[in-house]
Amino acid sequence: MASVLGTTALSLSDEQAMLMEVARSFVRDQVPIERVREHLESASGFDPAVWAEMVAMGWSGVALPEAVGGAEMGFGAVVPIIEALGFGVVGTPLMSTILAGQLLVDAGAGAVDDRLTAIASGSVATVAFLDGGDWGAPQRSVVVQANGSLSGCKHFVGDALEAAFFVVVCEYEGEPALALVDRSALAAEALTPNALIDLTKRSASIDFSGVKPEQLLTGATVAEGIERYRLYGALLCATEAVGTSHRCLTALVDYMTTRKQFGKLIGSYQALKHPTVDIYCGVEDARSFVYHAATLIDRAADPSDIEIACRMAKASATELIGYAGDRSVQFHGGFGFTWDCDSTLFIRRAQWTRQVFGDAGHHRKHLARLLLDPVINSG
Amino acid sequence: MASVLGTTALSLSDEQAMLMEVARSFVRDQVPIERVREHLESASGFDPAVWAEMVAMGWSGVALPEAVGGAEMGFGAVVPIIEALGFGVVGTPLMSTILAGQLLVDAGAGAVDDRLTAIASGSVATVAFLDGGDWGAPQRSVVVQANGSLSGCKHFVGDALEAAFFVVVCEYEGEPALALVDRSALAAEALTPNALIDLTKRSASIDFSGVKPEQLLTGATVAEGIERYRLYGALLCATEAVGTSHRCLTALVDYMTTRKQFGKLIGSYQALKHPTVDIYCGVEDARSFVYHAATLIDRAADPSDIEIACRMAKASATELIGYAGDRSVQFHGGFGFTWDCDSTLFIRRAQWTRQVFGDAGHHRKHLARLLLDPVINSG
Amino acid sequence: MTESATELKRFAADVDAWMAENVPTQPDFLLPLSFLEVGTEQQLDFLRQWQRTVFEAGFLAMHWPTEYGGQGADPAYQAVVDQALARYNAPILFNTIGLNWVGPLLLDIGSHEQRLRYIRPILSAEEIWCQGFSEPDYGSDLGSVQTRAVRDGDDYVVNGSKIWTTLGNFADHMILLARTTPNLERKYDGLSFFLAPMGIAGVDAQPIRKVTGEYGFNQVFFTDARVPAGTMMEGEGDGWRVAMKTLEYERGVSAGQASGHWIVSTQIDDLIADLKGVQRDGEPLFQDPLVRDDTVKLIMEARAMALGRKRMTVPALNTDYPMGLALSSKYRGTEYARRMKLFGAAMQGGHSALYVDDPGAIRGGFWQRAYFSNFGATIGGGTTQVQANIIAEHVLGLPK
Amino acid sequence: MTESATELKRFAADVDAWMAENVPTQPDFLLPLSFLEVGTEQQLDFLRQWQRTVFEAGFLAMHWPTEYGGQGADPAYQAVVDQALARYNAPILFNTIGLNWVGPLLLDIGSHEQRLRYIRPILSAEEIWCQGFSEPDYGSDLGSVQTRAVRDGDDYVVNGSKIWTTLGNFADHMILLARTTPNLERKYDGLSFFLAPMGIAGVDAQPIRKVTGEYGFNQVFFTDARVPAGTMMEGEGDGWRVAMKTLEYERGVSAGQASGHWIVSTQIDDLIADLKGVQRDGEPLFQDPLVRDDTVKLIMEARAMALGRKRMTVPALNTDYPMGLALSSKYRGTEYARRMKLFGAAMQGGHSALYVDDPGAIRGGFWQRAYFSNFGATIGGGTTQVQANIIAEHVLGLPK
Repeated sequence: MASVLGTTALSLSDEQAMLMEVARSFVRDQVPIERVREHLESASGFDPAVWAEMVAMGWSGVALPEAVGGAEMGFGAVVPIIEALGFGVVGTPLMSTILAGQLLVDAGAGAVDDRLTAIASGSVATVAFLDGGDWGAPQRSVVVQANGSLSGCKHFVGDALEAAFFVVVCEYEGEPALALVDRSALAAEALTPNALIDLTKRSASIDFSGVKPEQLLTGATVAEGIERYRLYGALLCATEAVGTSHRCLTALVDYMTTRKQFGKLIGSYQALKHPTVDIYCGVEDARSFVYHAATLIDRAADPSDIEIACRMAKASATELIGYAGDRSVQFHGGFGFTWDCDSTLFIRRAQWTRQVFGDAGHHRKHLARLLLDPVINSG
Repeated sequence: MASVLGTTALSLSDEQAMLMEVARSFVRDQVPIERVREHLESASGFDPAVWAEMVAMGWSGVALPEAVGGAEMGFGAVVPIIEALGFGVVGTPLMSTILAGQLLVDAGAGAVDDRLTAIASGSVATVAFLDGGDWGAPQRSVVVQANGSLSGCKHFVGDALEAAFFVVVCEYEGEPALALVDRSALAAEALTPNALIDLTKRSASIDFSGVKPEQLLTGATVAEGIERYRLYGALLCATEAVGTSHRCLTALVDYMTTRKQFGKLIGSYQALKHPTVDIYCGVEDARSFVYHAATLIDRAADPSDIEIACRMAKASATELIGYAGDRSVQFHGGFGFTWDCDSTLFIRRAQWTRQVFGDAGHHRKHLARLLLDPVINSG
Repeated sequence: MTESATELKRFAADVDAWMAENVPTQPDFLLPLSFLEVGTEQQLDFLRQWQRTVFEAGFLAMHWPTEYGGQGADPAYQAVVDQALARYNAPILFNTIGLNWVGPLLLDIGSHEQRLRYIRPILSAEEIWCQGFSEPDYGSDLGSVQTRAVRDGDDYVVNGSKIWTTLGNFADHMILLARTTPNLERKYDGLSFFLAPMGIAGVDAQPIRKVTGEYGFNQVFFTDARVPAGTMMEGEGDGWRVAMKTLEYERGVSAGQASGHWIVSTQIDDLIADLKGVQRDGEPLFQDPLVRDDTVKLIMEARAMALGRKRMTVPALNTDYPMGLALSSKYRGTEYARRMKLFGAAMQGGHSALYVDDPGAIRGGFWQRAYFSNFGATIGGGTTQVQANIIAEHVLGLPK
Repeated sequence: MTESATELKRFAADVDAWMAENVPTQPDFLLPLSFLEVGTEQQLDFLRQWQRTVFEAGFLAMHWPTEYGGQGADPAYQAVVDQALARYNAPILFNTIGLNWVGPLLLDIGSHEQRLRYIRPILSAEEIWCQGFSEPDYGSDLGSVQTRAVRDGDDYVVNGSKIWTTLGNFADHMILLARTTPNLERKYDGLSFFLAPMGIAGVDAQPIRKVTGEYGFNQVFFTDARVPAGTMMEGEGDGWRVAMKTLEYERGVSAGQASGHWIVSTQIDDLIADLKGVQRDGEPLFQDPLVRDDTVKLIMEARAMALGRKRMTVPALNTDYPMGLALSSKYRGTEYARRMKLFGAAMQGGHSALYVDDPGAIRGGFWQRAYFSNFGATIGGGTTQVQANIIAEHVLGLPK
């Protein structure tokens, strides 16, 4: 009987290591947190120049096939980039775009190359996924009607205002399908932007009723692609959260080694010191899970191993950033409670990260199914 | 709609206050922990002289009707006594005997006065309840057969070796029943003593097969009595655990205010200090729940209020003593790891307390039913 | 039922009727969740009007002497009012520094003249009060106050800066802790306590934006501000003692507050009501066994604290740690509130990502905002970590 | 597959076959869960025989030089053996102080003569070693060692007492940290390190009973015991440095241990297998959603630690906190084990109340005993709380 502890595959290719180096330098040199703050209350939430540079470095196409202008480095190559952006708390449509591209690759089987080419050259894309607030629901309430047009709304569509086109998860003749909708097909009033808690993120509700998709993807690859989208999305959000939590840790350590109270550096009080150690351990754990998943994905490993790894990554990173953000506000004391303290960014990111692609409890429920049921049913 | 926070009834009668004073003095003066330790590895686990004194003070009959020689002070009067014994980590058959007596009062309706009289004058009694290890199961596997004799075993029967008679929870014609079995009706080999983790406690498995009960109680009061037995048992174990946890706290504080490491009293380290504060808060909480339940029981309050209070008491005290016992060993350092440190008694008591009458998760599951279902089903 | 109980019951009915009639509906702007977050003139005007209404109805400071504006009744009457205010979800009574700390302090150790001068305007909200204890470099460490007050004729000339000054930009007076004698061996002996006016030259309040996105705190700068010597409470060097007395009111160790309704009451009941409709993994949220377990834990914690308050009134159950329940109440209550509000914010699925400006947010983003806002309580007035030290040292006798 | 990989695979097969043949069945007495709990002669004889068997089969210290009794192979070979020992649930290799700390220390800084004299008897278990660092009044605080060693001719005369001395009552030698120069300004400079014989006059080991009810620790009293000066490692005053080196082996920061099989391996898999049959509230334990959630948390934690060990071998993923994963491994591992074992002990319903002597106990009370026993690991060798300080200070750079 196999151990529930499973595989410990974990490696980093030279290409990934290089991307990590480049992405870290880019964030450090080009997107200091002050630059991020300038866009917190703008419509897009990011600096177009920063996005342009990221596209120029090929990041939107890093996992796409060479045939469409991508670098074909595997999905695992996305991870060090997203981690670095997380460290910078940088808000851009990269994650939405990469996930939309990957979903098209997984489900589209060559029929969508023009769209992928557009993504590789910097077109913003996004998946319209959620029917409501429940990440655990099937998300099939938007239906392709007999006349070929859609009916229904999607919610919390990431980067919707910036997107050039939408991959809409819907139902066609009782089966899951993907409808491709160009931004130009939507009336302005079809989009209702959200006011999100994470000021670096943007999303909107979209009413697709009456919209005729320009293309419809159906078949077995679509259902599989959507399941993978849930996992890849979880992984990237986990990855981003690892980066942000790590940033949060460094900010906390900086403060604790400079701020004094009652005549001592606050970092010398065990009431602050030991929880900070637990944040550190959490960063290491979640980071291991993320690179573990990245390793398995590119090895085309057993799908259930990939699923386990992605879910562990999200469950772990979600708990981590929730704890780190919360403690960061608390341990910064009065300053932590102010807008000017970067803890504000961390704790707000934590609230966004928790729910997106399902929270820790949701993933552990699935992990119990994957890990325990085979063992306890084995007599 | 009523608040889920419910009633906050909590009072202490002058009689209860007096009993508390007496019981505390008795434990302090007559049963120091060294005296408890002398009996840890004996067959009975307690000093018969101590038991005799407790009987002489009327404790076995404190809640029994005056008609059978009891003090008729209400079940809430038992609480300060058991709490004091818990503080002393004193092992005697008092809890088993009181619970058996109360079950007979609740279910027996006057037909068992001779047994109650015996209890009031110091006869040890106990309830044979568990069919196996599952406190959440119905416990109906011992059956009264057509010939009037019993079939089946009971497990973890408290103080079985000392008991003069047994109240056996069983089934008669498909309904719950109580069989009264005198010790003399059991062959010596019918009892198999347990080796318990709590060295102040004793129990045994008993094979009742072929034994003819001398009396059989049936009817609606039996089913109700058994449900109340589960709750009263939970309450008394919680009460005892409050006492033991309080003792554990005082022992920990004593050590932390005398032991030095790295040149400082260990009680000055926040890593030890703050968890100790949480133990303190836990003692206060669990104690409030226990006296809350004791208050409601004697007011003949709404049965669901009593059930909620008893379950909260057990859930709270179980978590408390588990944490307190564990931290007590750890915070005593090397000495905590030795047999001679009283932490040994606390952590072993914690393991026993956790499971008996159901652990915290078991009770919270029932509390969710009691507290949440009415609200969420109210439209 | 005794006569007084009958009377109290009749009073409760009157209060109920009054509330039904007079509690204003929610305006079209956010109201503060507590007195710590009054950030706009609009909020201030609304709350000032509301407090005056309650005062004029005779429902504020029920147990304070009538000669100073109270009603001379038993404290039980104020409790009835406060419970009704919470039940009717009434706006807070926001002049809290005045109502709950300055008022009790003046009634305790103030002169008859001081009481006459200050108390009624506190109750009517004509004069707003703020507190000047914390300083930028010494949050919880009041013994190290650096703001200097130097005697010059009939005034003290004050220089320095105070921070986390709730209502500081709106206040008419500040209870100010300043150093009148520097470099003493016992640094506590060099402090004095003033009922300082804010409308004088050299006092400048700068609003601070909070993690919630709102305002409410200030940094107050003193630059050669001339505070009249007559505003000093007790004598020079008595400041520490007076400040500690004030903190007892803040920590709720002493009673005497004009009203307990300084924060929007948030109960686990509200959480259940607000989140009943949420779907989780295709089922109602409160069918999820883990959510149920966590909710029960929160309910138990709330009931334990309520029972603890009740138990404080039963002397025989408080012999082991006589001040323990009182001294641990801030520690318990504020941390419980943080976890409960976080739970409310976290269990909304996708809606957890929304904030107060989103029309689709559950209860207007109340739980998210309340969670953030609650850090004011776990940080201000002695952080949770400092509170734990206080309990360890003063209740359990553990070493410093 | 490379040639060496093929060879290693063949070796693994050989080891497997040997284990199947040679791992003894459980005797009718309790075997220790770790080297910390060898309490009886019966256990000692059994374990001594077993270690000798493994050594003679050539499966111990695979990577140590052949001239001292090792096999001169790559460390990967020992890892293969250790994994097989765990897989076959083999009795532990109990002479751990010798195998894992003294051996590597001698190979590192010992003389050729010392290596020849001590290493082979360590491997064959002819000579048992114990460690004399901790003292009754100074558990984790080695700098404060009080045991005195005074030079007198060719000996040092030792007086004082050591505590928590695992195997102390059976040992032939002790690595002893003693104070040769008192009252130095830097107290660390007054310590020296001996390979002290135990069989000399004036050494008395008193067994200490543990929370588990078993033995294994001792307090060792020195009364004018004459330890030969030639057993000193390095020079007088070098003791602190040598002891710190030894602790690096203990903390697993440096490799070089003769075998990692010093503790009965306890995995969450064992927990699931042992508790599969338990009923909870009328259903199988692992159908309970809360139990499932807790179990998944434990599985994740175990996998995270395993991944962390793997990640130590990927330099590009260790640039931020280069020593972090290694320095936190004791902190993580021992606390995880405590919680996991407690969970195993707690989730048995009524059977949780049974202890090792009860024939009805699940797996002979393994989980209850393992939980208690595990405190040796969270207390010994620097408590969890001290470990957290080490990580905070040495990995994160937080102040002392």
